[in-house]
Amino acid sequence: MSQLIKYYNSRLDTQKIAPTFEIIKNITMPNIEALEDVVVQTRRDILRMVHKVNSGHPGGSLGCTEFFVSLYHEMMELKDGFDMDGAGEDLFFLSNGHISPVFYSILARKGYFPIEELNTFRLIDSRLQGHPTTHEGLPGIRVASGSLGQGMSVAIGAALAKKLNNDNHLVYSLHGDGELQEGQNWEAIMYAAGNKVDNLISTIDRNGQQIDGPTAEVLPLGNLSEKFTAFGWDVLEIKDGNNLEEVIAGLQEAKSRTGKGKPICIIMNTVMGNGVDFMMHTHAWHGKAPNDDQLETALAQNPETLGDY
Amino acid sequence: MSQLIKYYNSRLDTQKIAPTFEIIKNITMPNIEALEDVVVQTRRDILRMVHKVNSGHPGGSLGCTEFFVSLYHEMMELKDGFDMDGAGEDLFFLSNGHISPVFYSILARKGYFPIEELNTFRLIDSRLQGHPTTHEGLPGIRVASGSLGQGMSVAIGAALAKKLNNDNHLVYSLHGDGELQEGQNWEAIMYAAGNKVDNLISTIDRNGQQIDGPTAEVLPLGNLSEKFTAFGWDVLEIKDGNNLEEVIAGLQEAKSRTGKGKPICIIMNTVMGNGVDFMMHTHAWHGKAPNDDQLETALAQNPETLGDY
Amino acid sequence: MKKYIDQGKNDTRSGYGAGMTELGRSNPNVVALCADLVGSLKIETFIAENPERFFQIGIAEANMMGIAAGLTIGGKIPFASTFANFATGRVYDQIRQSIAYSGKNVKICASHAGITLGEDGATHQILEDIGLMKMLPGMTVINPCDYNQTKAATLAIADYEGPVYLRFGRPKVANFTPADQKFEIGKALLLNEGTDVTIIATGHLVWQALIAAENLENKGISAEVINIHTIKPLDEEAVLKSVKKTGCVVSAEEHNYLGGLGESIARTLATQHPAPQEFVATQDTFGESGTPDQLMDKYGLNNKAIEEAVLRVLKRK
Amino acid sequence: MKKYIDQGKNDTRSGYGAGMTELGRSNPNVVALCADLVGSLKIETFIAENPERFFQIGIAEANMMGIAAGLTIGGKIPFASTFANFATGRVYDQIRQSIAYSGKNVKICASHAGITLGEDGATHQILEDIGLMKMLPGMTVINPCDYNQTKAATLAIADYEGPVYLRFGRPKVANFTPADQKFEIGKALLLNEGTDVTIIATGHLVWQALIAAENLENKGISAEVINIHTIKPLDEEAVLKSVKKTGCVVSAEEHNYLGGLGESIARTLATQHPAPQEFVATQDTFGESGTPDQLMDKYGLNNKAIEEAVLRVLKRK
Ligand SMILES: Cc1ncc(C[n+]2csc(CCOP(=O)(O)OP(=O)(O)O)c2C)c(N)n1
Ligand SMILES: Cc1ncc(C[n+]2csc(CCOP(=O)(O)OP(=O)(O)O)c2C)c(N)n1
Ligand SMILES: [Mg+2]
Ligand SMILES: [Mg+2]
Repeated sequence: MSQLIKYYNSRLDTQKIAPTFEIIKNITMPNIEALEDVVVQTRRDILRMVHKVNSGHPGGSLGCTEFFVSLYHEMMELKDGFDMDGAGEDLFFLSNGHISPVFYSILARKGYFPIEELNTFRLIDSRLQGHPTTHEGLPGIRVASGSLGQGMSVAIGAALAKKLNNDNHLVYSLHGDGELQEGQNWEAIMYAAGNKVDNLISTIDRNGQQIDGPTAEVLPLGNLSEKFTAFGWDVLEIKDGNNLEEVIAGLQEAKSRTGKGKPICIIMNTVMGNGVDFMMHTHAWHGKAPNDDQLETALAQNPETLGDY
Repeated sequence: MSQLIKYYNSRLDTQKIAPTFEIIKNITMPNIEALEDVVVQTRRDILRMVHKVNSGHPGGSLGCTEFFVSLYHEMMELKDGFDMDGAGEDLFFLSNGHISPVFYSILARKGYFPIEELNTFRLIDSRLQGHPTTHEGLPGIRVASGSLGQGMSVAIGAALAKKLNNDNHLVYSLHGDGELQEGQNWEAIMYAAGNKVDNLISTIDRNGQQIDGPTAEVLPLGNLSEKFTAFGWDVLEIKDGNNLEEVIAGLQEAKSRTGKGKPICIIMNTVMGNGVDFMMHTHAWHGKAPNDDQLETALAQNPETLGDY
Repeated sequence: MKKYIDQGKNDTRSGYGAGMTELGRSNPNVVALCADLVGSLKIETFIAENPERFFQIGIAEANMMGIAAGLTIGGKIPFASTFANFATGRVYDQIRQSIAYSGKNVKICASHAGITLGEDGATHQILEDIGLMKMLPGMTVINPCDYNQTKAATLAIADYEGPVYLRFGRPKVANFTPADQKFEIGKALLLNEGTDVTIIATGHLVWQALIAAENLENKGISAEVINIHTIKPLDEEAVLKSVKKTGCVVSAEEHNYLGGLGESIARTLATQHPAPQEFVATQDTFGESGTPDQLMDKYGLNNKAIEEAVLRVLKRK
Repeated sequence: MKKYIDQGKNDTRSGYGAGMTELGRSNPNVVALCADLVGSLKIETFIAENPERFFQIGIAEANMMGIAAGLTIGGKIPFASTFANFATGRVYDQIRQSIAYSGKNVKICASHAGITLGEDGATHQILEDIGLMKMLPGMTVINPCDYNQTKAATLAIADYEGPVYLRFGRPKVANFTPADQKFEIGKALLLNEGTDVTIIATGHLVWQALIAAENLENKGISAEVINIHTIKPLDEEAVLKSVKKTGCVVSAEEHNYLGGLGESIARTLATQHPAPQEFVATQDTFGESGTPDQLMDKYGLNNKAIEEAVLRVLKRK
């Protein structure tokens, strides 16, 4: 027995280590221009991460960069340090775990772990696994994802715990559009409405792409807004999810609608591969890394701002 | 190896035995009064089956009796005998397998197996398992059900096979309303619309009840019609699913809408426990058998018509 | 042979319900989840006393496992309960990623395990759940033998931090373990000392093993009986110590012989102390409808089957 | 020792793709299903040549298994394919009820099995799928060792009536079995005769076992090597025959040591011929990101690990 419990405890321990950093506060990012710089730098991080190991998912990551920057730098109320419980702060869950590159870059540059650690993405013995996990004790991650369709359920659980704890903070989650083909999402969607989980804001990355092609060809999702509405959610749309101001406005609108008896869904239209011309509007870069030449071209389109890792 | 393959082949063999009976043709049931007699006799069968073994699911069975009678005696085009493929005939799949009593009674009285075999319901070594299965080779059953939420996917597969085989017959399926809380249904619902599975008629037993109480209390399903419509189905409603004429009219209307690019959903409002006054309008008899006194009262409300088994 | 007294037949799921009632009163972090099977899980009292700590999920087991994982983020100790089939096979990948790999403190509590579920038949009678759960790194797998032990286990797992699979059943069976016996996760219980053969049983088969041992004693065969309530982590020390003494072993479980307790013991022996073993388990078939007793007889899961297995294994010593 | 020549590294999933291409041309009843992973499964040619016999299900594996079951009603032979994790754990209950218990002629074809999936990490690296599928009554479980054998197995299972789990992988590995070798379900292949120890390997570890045997030969140890491509039904005769001769065995699989091939062998021995066994397998941990080679090294799944296991087991003879 001892071996197993040791194994398990060792994991728990790493999860409990509260890193001794301070979250870089929103005040350092006062305006859209400054945030744009973070966006561009995040793109560079994504590209360099996947290029280095010749694997990973740049397309969805690039499409969601503005969302992550808005969420972590403008929207979320975050405590200093990291603990698993996240009491007294907003929480975020990434359900479409394959876009870990953007998540890792944001977390690192927000202070959750050393920026240099981005160098270890997808390498053996790294905390930056191909898909995000708590298993290696990376601060900022609260549940593993990668097998699609599970994140909304987890986010609901965390939101229910907040209610039980009289913690007025919000829970955010992000989901791929193709991911919504997984039935577990609809279980969660039905549950959240039926149980008035109104401290939850779930955003759908509506890039219209998945691995085998456009969602419309693989399995049409139809009108997502109608579907969520029919399931009892309060739905709003972000027309251009790659426009920072629109994303922030959309998130703020969503936040203002919380606490009113309905979970909130944001249908966020994005362009897969956004910010790198040859990666845009196609599923081709869902899970493919650029080669050396392609990287150079891509980086040239996104000149260094905050400094590379 | 031989043991396993023998085990498996023995199952296949039983499935292939085409019983040497003729399906009792619709002509023997020309009018509603005659069908009413079948309904009442089916109720008696259900009650006597579950009473004998003090287990099984009378509530949902009674609520769906008019549906089964209409389907098998009025609607479905059936061949003589039974083979697993069901080429050249309509097919039916029961997803909410717990209402096996009504299914078994209908199949037996339609000629699929000896009526006396209803005596073996839920007994050891019986072909009439608690939930329907192909495993014991019972004619009329094409897939096991009981674990909820799987039947629509199977029905879609059978409908796709019919299209591949240029077989113009229809596939019918039945689902509990509580069952729709299972996410797999929504995967199937999305798929059937996206792929124009328009030879499928799926009926929802909208009795508003499930095991732990009314669906509205356990987990509200909201407006099912809106949900199916938002998912791209052609939806129609049967206001009183315990009125034979309405059920037949609804099924005929549904049939007339097939082949037009959309799968058809019937929301069929029923009363759980219908036909036995003390069983109606409650979830209490979802999975409970009447005792001797209760059986007597229930049977008195449904006097013998075609003759007990 | 040591005597064990049946204090009155009771179902192990009621032991779970009683444990939940107690936890509801003693541990404010404990929350309960259920997927439209409250009555079958016997948690009505917990719900009545702690309505705000109960989550009715509806018929959506995958969602239940995810919500349970999420509730741990916020310090809750979720007891997620349904029938064993829907608590394991239906949601294996959800348990794997959101609970086991994520190291979440979720208790998966599964009733109606095994063939004694009875009349509902094979679609509900999971005979693979021990194997399913034992393969997950970090998962603790517990299958108590009676009402008292199930109650004690329910209390014990609330104090243990980490994912647990707790398996129990539907039929009323002998209740013979002391009501005040503390439950030690991972510690096998030696119920009877013997010298000729070791019987290692779990769940409903522990009582059957005791009956078998008594019958064997009358035939002059001395059987050691071990109640292996925790299948993972397996108390290999206890297994090896006993088999080294007796030289052979019969494993007994209400489970397929493939992948379950029996194979865990076979592996332990093969890697450390090869010895003859016989399996009392279902023989790679699905179950069927019938009463629990009929099914235990038909599928060879009773004291007679254990006795026969002992006689077979003794010949192979 | 018998020499085996690598005809050029290739991935086993491409063997599946090639088999599907051939089946598309030769068997009009074969249909293919996939859940948004067409490229990874290498079935583009089948799809291009038989568009009406391909069903793109989207990211909905449960629905895929049900649709596959339904397609058999109507005489189709569905090959339902996705990553191994999503083809087993994600849909265990669907396979159990709609395919295995219903006796449907569905072929579950699973790529990216095991740790050699590589960089995607643990959420995708299932190390329990052999155990999951072997516990299902009526299921045949096959894990071929290279490109040629995977192609042959793909063709063979189309002719076999009944549910099959076919497991293959992502990395390019040695392709050494004869291109014209017929695949016999359930018949172990004796790759090398030996007298000191039996190595029973499956999947990617068969080639590693051959290397280990060669290294051992240089140390004067004669190892018998068995390619056990079919894990269920297990060729117990071949296992027992060999272990009776050599007196000890090493099992090698890209799988958790709990529940997989190794435990099936341990059970076979315990019930018929107890003998020392060592396991080459992952040690009840999740995997992680890394290159296939790095991971095989780190998790002890290569010829060196097999060699060491042989030396350990020989000491226990
Ligand atoms: C349960 C499950 N099935 C399949 C996969 C393989 N997979 C990874 S990403 C992906 C496509 C996801 O599409 P979408 O959610 O739209 O993300 P995007 O491609 O837009 O980033 C698939 C099928 C998976 N990770 N999990
Ligand atoms: C996957 C699964 N989860 C749970 C159950 C247990 N169960 C059997 S019937 C039932 C309620 C079904 O409700 P509904 O579909 O409305 O049927 P009704 O009670 O109206 O007959 C439940 C939860 C099951 N059989 N399968
Ligand atoms: Mg997408
Ligand atoms: Mg209902």
